[in-house]
Order: sequence, then structure tokens, then C-alpha cells
Amino acid sequence: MTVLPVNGGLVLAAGLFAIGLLGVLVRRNLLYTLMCVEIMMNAAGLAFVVAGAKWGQPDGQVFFIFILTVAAAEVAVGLALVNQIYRRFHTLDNDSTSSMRG
Amino acid sequence: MLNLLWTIPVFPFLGFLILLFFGERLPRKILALVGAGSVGVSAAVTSLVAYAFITNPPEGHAFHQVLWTWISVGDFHPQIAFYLDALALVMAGVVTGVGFLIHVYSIEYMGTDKDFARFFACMNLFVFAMLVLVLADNLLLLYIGWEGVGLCSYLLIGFWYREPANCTAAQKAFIVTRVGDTVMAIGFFLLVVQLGTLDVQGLMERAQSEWGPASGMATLAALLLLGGAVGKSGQLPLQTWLPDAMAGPTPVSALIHAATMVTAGVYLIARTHVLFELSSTAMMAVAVVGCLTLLLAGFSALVQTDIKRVLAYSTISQIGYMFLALGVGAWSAAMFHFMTHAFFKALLFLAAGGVIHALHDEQNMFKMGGLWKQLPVVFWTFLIGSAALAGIPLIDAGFYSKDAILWAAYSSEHGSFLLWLGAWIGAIMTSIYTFRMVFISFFGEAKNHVHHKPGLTILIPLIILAALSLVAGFIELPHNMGHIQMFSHFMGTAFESAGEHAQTMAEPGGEAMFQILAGVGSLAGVLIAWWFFLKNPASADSLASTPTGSRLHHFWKSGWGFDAFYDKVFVQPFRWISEVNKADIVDGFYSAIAGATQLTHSVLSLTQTGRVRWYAAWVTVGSVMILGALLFK
Amino acid sequence: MTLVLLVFIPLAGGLIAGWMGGKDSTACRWISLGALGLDALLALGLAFHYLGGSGNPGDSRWFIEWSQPWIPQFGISFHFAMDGLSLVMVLLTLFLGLIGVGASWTEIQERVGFFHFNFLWILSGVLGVFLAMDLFLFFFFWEVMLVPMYLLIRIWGHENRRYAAVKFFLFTQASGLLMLISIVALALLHPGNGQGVTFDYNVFLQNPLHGPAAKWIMLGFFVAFATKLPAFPFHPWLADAHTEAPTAGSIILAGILLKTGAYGMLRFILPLFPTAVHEFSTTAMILGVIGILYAAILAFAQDDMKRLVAYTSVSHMGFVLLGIFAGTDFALKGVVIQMICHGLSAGAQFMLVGALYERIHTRDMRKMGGLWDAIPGFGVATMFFAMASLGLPGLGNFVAEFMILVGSFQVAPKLTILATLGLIAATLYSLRLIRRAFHGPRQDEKAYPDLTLRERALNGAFALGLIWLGVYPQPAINAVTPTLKSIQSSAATPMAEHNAISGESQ
Amino acid sequence: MTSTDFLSLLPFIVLSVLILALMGEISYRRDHALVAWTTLGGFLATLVSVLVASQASPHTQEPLLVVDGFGLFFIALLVLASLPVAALAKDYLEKRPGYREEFYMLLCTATLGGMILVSAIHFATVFIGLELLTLSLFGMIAYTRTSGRSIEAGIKYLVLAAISSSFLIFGLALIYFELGGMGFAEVLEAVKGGDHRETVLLAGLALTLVGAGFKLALVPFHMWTPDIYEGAPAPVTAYIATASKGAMTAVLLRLYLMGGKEMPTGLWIALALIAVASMFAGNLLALLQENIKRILAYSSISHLGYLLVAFLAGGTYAVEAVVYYLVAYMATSLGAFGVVSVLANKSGEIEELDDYRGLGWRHPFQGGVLTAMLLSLAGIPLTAGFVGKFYLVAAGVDGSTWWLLFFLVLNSAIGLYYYLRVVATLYDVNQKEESTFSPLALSGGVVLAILTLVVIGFGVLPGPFIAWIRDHLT
Repeated sequence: MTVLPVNGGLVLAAGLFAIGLLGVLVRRNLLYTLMCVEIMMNAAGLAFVVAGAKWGQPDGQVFFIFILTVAAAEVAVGLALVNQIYRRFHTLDNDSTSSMRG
Repeated sequence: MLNLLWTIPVFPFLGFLILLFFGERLPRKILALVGAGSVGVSAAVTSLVAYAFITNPPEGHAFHQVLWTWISVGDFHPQIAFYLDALALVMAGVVTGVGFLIHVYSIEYMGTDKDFARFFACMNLFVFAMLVLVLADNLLLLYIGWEGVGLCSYLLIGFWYREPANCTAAQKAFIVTRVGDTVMAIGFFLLVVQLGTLDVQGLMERAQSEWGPASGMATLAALLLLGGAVGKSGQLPLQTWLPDAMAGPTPVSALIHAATMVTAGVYLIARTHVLFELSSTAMMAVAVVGCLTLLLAGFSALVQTDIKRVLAYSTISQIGYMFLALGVGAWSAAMFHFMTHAFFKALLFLAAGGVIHALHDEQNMFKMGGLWKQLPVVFWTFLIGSAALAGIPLIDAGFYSKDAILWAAYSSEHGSFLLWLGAWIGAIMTSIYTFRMVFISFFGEAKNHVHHKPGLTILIPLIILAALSLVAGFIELPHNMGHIQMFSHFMGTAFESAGEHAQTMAEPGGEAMFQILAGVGSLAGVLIAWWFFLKNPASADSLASTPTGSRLHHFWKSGWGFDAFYDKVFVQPFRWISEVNKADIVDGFYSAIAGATQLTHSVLSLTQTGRVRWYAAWVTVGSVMILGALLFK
Repeated sequence: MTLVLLVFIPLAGGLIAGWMGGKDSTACRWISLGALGLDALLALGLAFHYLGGSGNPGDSRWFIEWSQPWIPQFGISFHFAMDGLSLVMVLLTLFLGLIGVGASWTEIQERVGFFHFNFLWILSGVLGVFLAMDLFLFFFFWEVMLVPMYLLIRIWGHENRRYAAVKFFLFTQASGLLMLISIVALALLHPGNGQGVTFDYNVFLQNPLHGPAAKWIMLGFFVAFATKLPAFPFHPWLADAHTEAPTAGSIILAGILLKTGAYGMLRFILPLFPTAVHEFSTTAMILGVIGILYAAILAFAQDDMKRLVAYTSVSHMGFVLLGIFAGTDFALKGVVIQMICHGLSAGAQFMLVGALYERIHTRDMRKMGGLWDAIPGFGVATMFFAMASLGLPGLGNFVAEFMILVGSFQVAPKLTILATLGLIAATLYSLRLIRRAFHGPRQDEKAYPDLTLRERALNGAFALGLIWLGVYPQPAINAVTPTLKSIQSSAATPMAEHNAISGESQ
Repeated sequence: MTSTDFLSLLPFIVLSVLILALMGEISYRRDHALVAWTTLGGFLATLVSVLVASQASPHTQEPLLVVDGFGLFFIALLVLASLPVAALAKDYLEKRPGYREEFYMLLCTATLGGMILVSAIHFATVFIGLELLTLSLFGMIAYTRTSGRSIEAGIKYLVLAAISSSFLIFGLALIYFELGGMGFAEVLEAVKGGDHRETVLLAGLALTLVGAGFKLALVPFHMWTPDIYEGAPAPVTAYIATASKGAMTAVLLRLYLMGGKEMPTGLWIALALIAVASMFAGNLLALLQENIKRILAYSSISHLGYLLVAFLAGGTYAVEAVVYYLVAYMATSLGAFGVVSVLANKSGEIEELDDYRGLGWRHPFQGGVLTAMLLSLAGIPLTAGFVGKFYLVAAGVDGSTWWLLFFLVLNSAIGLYYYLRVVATLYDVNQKEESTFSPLALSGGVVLAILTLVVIGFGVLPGPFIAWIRDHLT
């Protein structure tokens, strides 16, 4: 009986992950892309928390903090790049940043 | 003296080398001296050797001279070695003797040609190769000569290479004979594999001891060798090249395509007669080939308009006689006819050459006529040659040699009435077409102007050959007409194992009747020719203009349609295949692979859109696939 | 050590020549000539010593052997050894190498140094192939020669050189990689000499591999060698490569590179996989016969003179394949002679075509005709080598083909008869070449210079070689007899056992 | 912290000190040359510290890190790969506007991340090392921000790397969920135990693989490769191709050595498919490519495919083969991208194949080096690539993975086509005059010369190195 909610947490995390992924795939605005990536990472973080809870360990939460840090760093760099891209291409449509192909 | 044997072929070869390397630079006189002289020296050495051989015969009537071992593999050791016996000696004598005369003749005949040196170079090379052929002690060395003469024949037929037709004729000659040669080569493989040697003498002994009579293997081997022989000698079914070979200069036709090379097949069979005797099938095949060929060629000769083509067909026909003789086991008769044929056919060609030369390269008989007054020497020598060819009784060599064959065709144990009948009809045909030629070219009204008369260097060889054509027959006379057997006795030393079948079967009364028949036949032929072509030419024309007549005329003129047949069956399909596959289908296969690869490249390149969402989608797809693989494998 | 020198002299010569090339092209030509000459002297010295009788090697398999560990972890060593077969091939290589330098004396005017660098490196690679008795080392040299050859075609070739160069490389390399798998598989699957993995030829030789693995391994080798040979259906690279390569490239391609394939079959396939070869021989012989006829027909159809000659190579190599897999004494000896003779005759033909191209700037026979008039020297030379190519008795090719055919007649008469048709086909294409280029009426009335003294000398060298092999091939046969005997015995012994076993079971 | 701890962690410490030093230096005064030389010196010091650490190894920092011969070898390898990148970057950045000094810091942090990766025995460490590496790479790729393509590459890499990281950590979470730990040993134990194949565990493993596959640019996670290789500054491309991939390969190799050899069949099949697909995709995509950096990018995809073959073969030679091949590949790639890097001029990099026409005649040294590198990639003798290929084949034969070998051979042949195309272009006679290559700077020249020597040396005399691998790594 106690297992189910834990699995439920996992399912929730997976759902969030899928939403984030779907967002990356369908949204064209780079900002949204970054946000969706953020969602994916946090989904993974949630999964860690759930897993930590399952085992009654703090490791899951510790890991979540790692993830947060990384996600923050990524967004930081990402936003900087978005800034550059906007200056250069005057758009945030990530389909248009495809000068390299083939 | 016999030790000089090896030098016989060497002189012409040296002549060839000198002409090849310095031909461009030396004056014509020197070239002529080298070209004809080398053969002359060779002829002189041959007569020395012949003298030694006859006066002081070596042990076993054969002389063997080893120069070096050619190849040595396992138990197989063919050598570069010469073997002289009566057979080889007669051949060598004719090759060098007649060859020398023709060379001398050529000095004037080819005197104005710009490729004088090349001509003599090839001729010398030919004499060398022919001598190697006849003197070889093993079949492999013989094959060097065999193909060597083929090469020279090719070079000389195509001597005037600027004319495409000549080139085609040359190619045809080479290729057709090569077909025969290849068959022969397969025969060699069989012999080597089965008997382990190609030394003629060893081979004959082993064939006798290991195969015995009526052996299938012997038949096979003999037939394969026959394949080579028919190719070289222009016999059925490979006779088609010879008439075209007349594209070469006339001395070439005389030397190569009448006197010597084309009789190589006869020589080969005579040389390996022991093998042939082991198989009556093979003997029969030889006789039938000979008989059919002599008839076919005789009919074709009858309707030719080109004087050289008449002579070419007659050559085919006369070699048919030799094959017939071989096929019935009349070895020395075959060689006898070979010798007389060499004299009179060379004579005929050279005389015809004299005419052609005098008329500025006119070869069509119907544009000649009345020449007997203008070119008396040529006419008389030509007439002697014709008489010999037609076998006019008693006076000439041709009669005696042909008579021996006719008699053998009937009386030998391999012979039969049918063979005789064929040969007899052939003889009548011979005399008809021969005298048709004589009458049309030399009699009647002159249709062409003689530009210049032949000089002495042309006439002397003619006269010598004419003399030989007359007297050479008297060294071998039938037993009821003097019974001289110089030639067959001499030959017998080479054929002693075989023996002469003709004599053993002879019934005294019969032979005379056959001789009379033969004589009557040839005389009748002369008469017929006289009637149709001199006395009453219109009747011949009207005969030829009936539908059947013209069809036959055409059919015979084109050599019984063999060329067309071969063209359809071999030449065109080959050309078609080669043309279709010019670009190599296999390569197409690889190109297709390359093409497919490049296509894949282009398709895959499209996946690299440069769009990050598309890439992310592929990451997703990939993860789903890996999940699937791991979870639901 | 002599063997190492043999391989490394051209290597060093190439480096020097390449370095000199930028400064003085003539010096660079002389350097390569000198390096090859030196090498040839060395090889001739060996030949006189070991074949002349004075230095009878006794019962040892090799005349000289030299071995140094290279990658001991895999039992790989610099193992060079020479026996009669190697020696003959080395001599051929150096002979053709010298001719090649001579033939490109005036043809190559651009980047002379780099040309000679590549040229000598190819030769070095080929020499390595003929002398290496470690399979890894063998493969190493096998591949080493490819890149310079590629560059040779790619840089100094004719119009379609890019395509031809890549095709050459891809065919040989792809098949070579299959061989690499085979070599490694052989090394790893072979019990070895009890001291771990080894690539040493001697070890494999003493204990040939049997069973299904042997078959697959053998096939790997076969594909590589058959591609190089080339045998049907691996031949398409050859026509392009030969046609587009510069003259020297064509000469050594036809003269030597193809021979490495045949050499590989003799040296490796026959003795190392006797049972597999036994099972496979009919297939291989059929491929050989198809190659003979198919390529001859192709040759006949060509308009490009060089391409025609190229296809004749395929046809002639068909005989080699037939002979190798016939495996009889006759056939194997014939194969060696054929390798030499084809090297000479095809080399000469390519040289002539190259020299002709220098003059008339075309290889298209439709634009030739009647050239005998203008350049009779060419005519004579072409005629001679065409005759050699069609197997005129008295020249080496005849001896070779005769021996091969007799040898294969012993084991496969029907196939041999088909193969013999190749002699007729050879006549067809050879005469066609003469006919179209040299006979017939002239197409233009321009005057061209005939063969120069240098060209006459080179042609003469080829011609003498062919005549020598045609009338006295015995020295060459004797030189390779011990090698071939040992190849045959190692191929035959286990086969006899095999047969004995299967005989008992019946 | 015991002295053993200290000694064994010395490489990490030295590099960290270097990062700090650089930071201080830059904040004090911007001096490109000084920073570059400091970096080079620091890397050399790190190399020395590896030697020191090897005295203390093996030493395990439970449960996250181990400093052992294997790890130290790869640390040294990473540093050795970073050294030429730094040297190349010095020349390269000189020709670029803007601040140059921070690049070296990013390079150092990336290398530190790589070092952590190769020492990891716990997936948490993998995550940390990986992210450190990846985050630094974002900066490095987009470093030349005046170039639109550089930024484009940066954002692409960022998004895709972040996604793949998400997959990775989600996978890790699942593993953790199932096992209650993420130590390599635990995970391998669980995977090996056939009865314990829980769905969640396998799913976790699969998602983890996505992360690894992305880093190694294996099909179907390869799509970023050409764009990022093209857009990133050439030294960075070299770094991505070598250090980044090398570090990830090391992780896999460690897993393999610790017991991953006996992988579940499903995984084996999946990896085999990935390997074959990578070989084909890489080679086919490169086939007619006109941009040399993209060619090399595609070729790297196929090379990782080849490498996987050795993993999958799993015979006695697998580890040696992977190590040898990796080293050969790294040296070669560094050389190839190095040439591109030194040729770059003030207006940017020269990438179009057409511009390389006749390079071999005009700049024999650069042309020669590039030729050697391409031949090594193609696996031609006298180069390290040849021995590497031989090793792969040996591993494949030993493991009897005949089909994979067949595909390997087939692909090598396809690969030849485009490598040769480039080589041929280099020696094309009709050269293009307008392309102006940068003259060779000393540091670049030295780097290229050394790399060429390494490539050829490993090709001619591979024995000592093989012996060393056998003694220390297997």
C-alpha cells in the first residue's frame, strides 16, 4: 500500500518530463525551449526526491540540489546566448538559427 | 656435314634481323642481296645436307641435333632440337629451293615498292619459321614455326596495309588459322597429359605402345591435330581464309599460300602418321575432308574471275588431294604431290604475277586475253604449269603425282570407290578450270595493254620452275610405266613403320585402267574448257545466266556460302556481344552500388536540417528505441 | 640485412628524390634511377649467388632470412625472407621499376620530385610484399603501396583520373580489409607455436589450418588477391586505373601490382589452406576461365587503346588464376612464367601507348589508322608485343600459357578447353588493335617522330626478355622450382590425409 | 584528509589551483600570452602531479571517486589533449577580436570535469563531472561570439546537451529508485543478476545510455555533431572531438572493466545496432560533404561506431583495442582540427574543401600534416590509425563478431572515399589562389609536428605502447 504513492511520484515525474520534452519539441521560441528544458531537469529532480523517499535516504534530495545548480547554470549560459542570438538574428525562433545544415 | 643442319634456318633469320634493323638505311641492292641471298645460302646448305644425307645416310635414316633444352618440367623436356629425315629433307628442300627462286623473282617484282625492306624481312622470317616447322623434332617447336608462318602470312597478306580490304583479309587468315591452331594446341595438351611428351618420335612410340589401334584417345588426339592441319592448309571447314589471302603480293601467294605454308597441314599429318594410323576414324576423316575440299574448291575455282583466286581455289583443291592421299595412307604419294605441286603452283603464281605486273596490277582474267604473243615466256611457262596442274598425261609431273593419289584412293585399304570417284571428278574439274584460265587470259582478243615486259630476274625463276614441273615427275613412275621408285623409296625411310598400302593392294590390270581414266578425264577437261571458253564463250554465259545457273554460279563463286555462314554464326554474335558489353556490365553493378551510396548520402543529408527541435526529436526517438530494445527485447 | 636494404633503398631514394625534386628535376630522375639501379644490382648479386649454383641454399626453405621483433605482444616481427619465387618477383619489380623511370623521363614534367617519391615508395611496398614472411608485415606493405599509387594516378593521370584513382583505391582497400580480418583470424585461431599469438608465416606453414574456419579465412585472402589480380568479377577497377594512370603507373600496375595478387595466392592461399583450396578450386578455376573470355571480349570492344591493353591484362590474369588453382606442377610453373611475361608484355604495351600518346595526344583508336606509315618503329614494336600478348610461340607468354593449360588440362580438361578459346580471343583483340591503329589509311598527314633511342632501348629490353623466356625459360623455372615444390607438398600432404580419411569412411 | 588522499587527488588539486590562478591573473591584468603560458605550465604541472599520484594509487575515495592507474592514465590523456588545444587556441584567439583570456579557464574547468568523469565510480560523480565539462563547453563553443555560427552552435549544444542530461539524470533517478544507490559496482551487480531485471532498472539504464550516446555522438543522438563541430572555434572542435568523447569513453570502459562485459542481450543488440548505424550514418553523411569540419564531424560519428565494435566483441583484446584506438583517434583528430585551426585567418576559419585545393603544394607542412591525419583516420599503414584498426579487427575476431567486422570493413571502405577526396584536393594541381591561409605560428607548428610524430610513431612502433597498456590497464 505504501509503494503505490511512491510509484505515483515517479509517474508524476515522468509526466512532467514528458511535458517538458514535448515543449522542447513543439515550442519554437528559445525562451520557451529553455523553460521546457528546465521542466525536464526538475522532473528528473523530482524523481530523485521520490526515490530518496523510497529508500529513506537524504541522497535524493542532495542530488536534487545538484540538479538545481546545474539547471541554473545552464539557464544562465542559455539566457546569455539567447541575448546574443537576439542581437544577431533579431529573432528567438529556434528554427531560424539553422544556418548550418547538410 | 649434317651438323650444319641448324644453320639452315639461321641464315634467313639473320637476314630478317639485318633487314629489320637496318632495312631503312641500306640501299636496295644490298637489301635484295641480303633478302634473297640468305635464303640462297640456306638452300645451298640444304643441298649440302641433302647430299650428305643421301650419300651417307645416318643411322635409322634420321639425324637428330639438339641445341638446348627448352623447358623442363617434371618428365616433360621439350628441346630446341632439329630432326632430319627424308620427309623433313624434302620439305626443307622445297622451302629453301622454291623459296629462293621466289625471293629472286621478288627482287624485280617488288622492286619499286617503297616497303622493299619490310617485304624481304617478312619473307625471310617466313622462311625461317617454315624451316623451324619442318625441321622441328618435337611438336612444341613445330608449333613455333607453325604460328610463326601464320604470323608472316598475316604480315604479308596485309603487306599493303593502307588498303582496308587487305587488312581484313590478313586478319581473317590469322584468325581462322588460329582457330585451327587452338584446336591443335588442345591436341597437344591431350598428348602431353596422356603420353608425357611432344617429341615426335617418342610420341609415336608411346602412342603405339600405350594406346594401340582403334583407341578412342588416339582418334581424339588425331582429330585434334587434324583441326590444326585443316586450318593451316585451307581445308574444310576452315578453308575460307585462303582465297582472301590473295590480297598479298603475288610472290607471297606463290611461296606461302601455294608452295609451302599451306602444305604444313599435310606435313603435320605425315609427320604424325603413326598416330593417325592408330585410328581408322581419323584416317577416314582426313580422306573425307580432302575429298570434299577438292571438289568444293574445284567448283569454286571454275567461276572465279580473278586469276589469283582461281589459283587459290586450285591450291585448296590440290591440297585436298594431298589430304586424300594421307587419308588413304599413301604417305609418299601425298609428299610427292606436295613437291610437284610446290613447283607447278609456284610457277603458276609467279607467271600470273608476271602477267599482273605487266598489266599494272590487273588481276581480272576477263580484262586480259591474247597475252600469249605479248608475253611468250610467261605464256609458255604458265602453260606448262597449267598442264601439270591439270595432270595432262605423261609429259608433266602433275600427272604422275596425281595419278598416284587417284590410284591409292581406290586401291588402298583405307580407300574406296567413292573417294576415287570424287578425286576423279575433281581432276576433270581441275583441268576445266585450269584451261579456262589459260584460254581466257592468254587467248582471244587482247583487252589490255602490256605496259612493260618482265625482266630476267622474273623469267629465270619461271623457267627453272617450269623445268622442274616437267621433270620432277619422272623420279617416281608407276610400275607399269617404267617403275621408278626413287621418291617413294627415299620417303620410305621416313615412313617405314607405316609401309605403303597402295602397292600391297595393287592388282596388275586395274591400275592401267585407272591411269587411262585419269588421263582421259584431264584431257576431256581441256576440251570442255576449250569449247566453252575459247570456241564458244556465249554458251558458257548462257549457261550461267539461267536461274539455276546464276544461283550456282554465285554460290560457287562465294565459296559455297561459308563466309556468310560463319559471319552469321560467329562473327556477328561476337561483335554484338562485345558491343553490348562495351561498358562492362559488372562495372555497372559496382557503379550501381556507388550510386546507391551517394543517393543514401543525399537522403541522409536531408536529415541534417540544422534545426534544434528536429535534433531533439531524434534524441527522443532514439531514447524510445533504446527503451524498447531493453524492455521488450 | 640485405633484404632490409632491398626494401629500404627505394624508400630512401624516394625521400631524396622527393626532396631534390623541387630544385632539379633531372637530378631527381637520376637519383631514382640510381637507387633502383643499386637495388637491382643487389638483387642481381643475390640471384647470381643463390641461383648460380655457388651458394646452394641446401635444404633450407629460404635463401636468406632476417627477423627482428616488431610488435612482440602479437608475435609480429620484421620477418623478411627470400626464396626463388621472391627473388624472381623482386627482379621483375626492379626491372620494371627501372623501365618505369625511363618511360616517364619526358612524360612527367610537373612535380617531378613528388612523382618519383611516390613511384619509389610503391616499388618499396611491392618489394616488401614479396619479401615479408610475417603476415602483418605483409599486409602492412600491401597497404603501403596503395596511397602512393593513388596519388600517382590522381595527380599525373589522364582526364578521368579522379574517378579511376578512387576506384582503384576503394577496390583494393576494401578487399584488403577483408584480408586483414582473415589474417587476424588466422593468427588468433591458429594454434601457433605454443608461444602465444603469432603472425609468422613459417609457423602457419608447418601446420596448415583445416575446417570451416579455414574456408572463410581463405576466402578473405582470396577476395583480396583476386581483386588485385584481378579476377572476374573483381576486375572493374583495373580498366579505369590502367587507362588513366601515367605511363610509369600503368607499367608497374600491370607489371607488378597485379602480380602481388598472384604471388599472394601462391605464397599464402595454396599452402596455408590446403583443404579449403581443394574444395574451392573448381570455383576459382571457373572464375579464371570466365575472366579470360569475358575480359577478352571487353578488350575487343574498346576504342581506347590503353583500355584495350588494360582488359587484356585481366584476360591474362585469368590464366594465372586458372593455373594457380589447378595447382599442378606444370600449371604453377606456368603461372610464374606468365607473371613475368605478362609483366613484360603488358608493361611494354603500356609504354608504347604512353609514348604514342605523347606524340598524337589521343588514345582513341578511331582517330588513328595507318600509323605504320608515319612511325614504323612503333608499328614493329606494337606488333611484336601484340604477338607476345596473343601467345605467339617463341615468346615467353606462349610458354607460360602452354604450361598453364597443360597443367590445368590434367585436372579440368573441359574448363581448359574453354580457357584455350582465350587464345583465339587474344588474337581477335590484338589484331584489332594493330588494324585500327597502324593499318588502314592515314587519318591525317601529320609527321610524328618515331621511337627515340631511349624508347627503342626500353622496348628492346622488354623484347629481349620475352624472347629469352620464350626460348629458354629454364633459369626462371629452375629458380622457382623448390618454392613451388614446397607449396605443392604442403598443399598435397594434408589433402592426401584428408582423402585417406574420407576413403576409410566410405 | 590523509596524505594519501592528498597525493592521489593532487592532479585535481593542481588543476583547481590553476583555475584559481588564472582567475586571479585575469582579474589583475589581461595578458593573453601570460594566461596561455600559465595554462600550458599548469597543464604540465598537472601531468607531473599525475606521476606523483600514481605513487599513491590505487586509492579509492568511497563511494564517489577512485584514483587508480586507469583513471590516472585517462587524466593524463585528457591533459595531453588539452595541452595542444590550449596551444592552438593561443594562435587562434590572437586572430579574433574580444577578450581571449577566459577561454583558458573554461578549458581548465572542462578538463577538470573530464578528470572527474574518468575517475568516477559512482553515477553521481559522473553527473557532476559531465555537467562541469558540458557547462564549460557551452562557453567554449560560443566563445567567439562575434561569429553567428559560434553562437548558433552554442545554443544548439546547450539545448540538446541539457535535454540529454535530463534523460541521463532521469535515468539515474530510476536506477536509484530501484537500487537505492548509484555506485558502479551496485548497478553492474544488479544488471548482471539476471533475475533482478526490473523494468524500472532497465528503463533507467536505457535513459542513462541516451546521455552517454549523446556525448559520444552515436546514432541517433549524433545530429548535433556536424553543426557544433562547424560552428565551434576549431580548437574547441578539437577538444569536443577528443577530450569530451575520450572522457565519456573512459567511463564506459571503466564500467566495462568492472563487469559490464557481461551485458544483457537486449543491451548488446541495442549497442550493436547503434554501432552499425553510427558507422553507416557517419560515413555516408561525410561522403560528399564539402565542409572539412563537417567531414571530420561525420567521420567522428563513424569512428565511435568502430570503437563500439571492440566493446561489443568483448574478447581479450577489447580493452586494449579501445584504449589504443581512442588514443590514436585523439591524436589524429587533434592534428586534423589543429591544421584547420592554424590555417584560420583573421576573417575566420577556412572550411570549404574547395579552398584547400593545392594546400599541399603551397604549405607543404600543413598539407603534409593534414594528409597524415586523414590517412590515419582512414587507417592506412605507417599511421596510428592503421594499428588502431588492426586492433579493432583483432578484438572483433577474438570475440567472433563477424557481422560487426563485416560492417566495419564495409564502412572503412566508404570512409576511404571521402578521406581520399580531401587528400586528393590537397594535392590538386589547379589550386585556388584567393584562399589565404594564415602563416604558421611557432606554437601551432610545434603542436602539429609533435602530433604527427605521435601519429606516425604509434603507427610504426606500436609495441611499447601496447605493452604499457597491457601492463597498466588490463
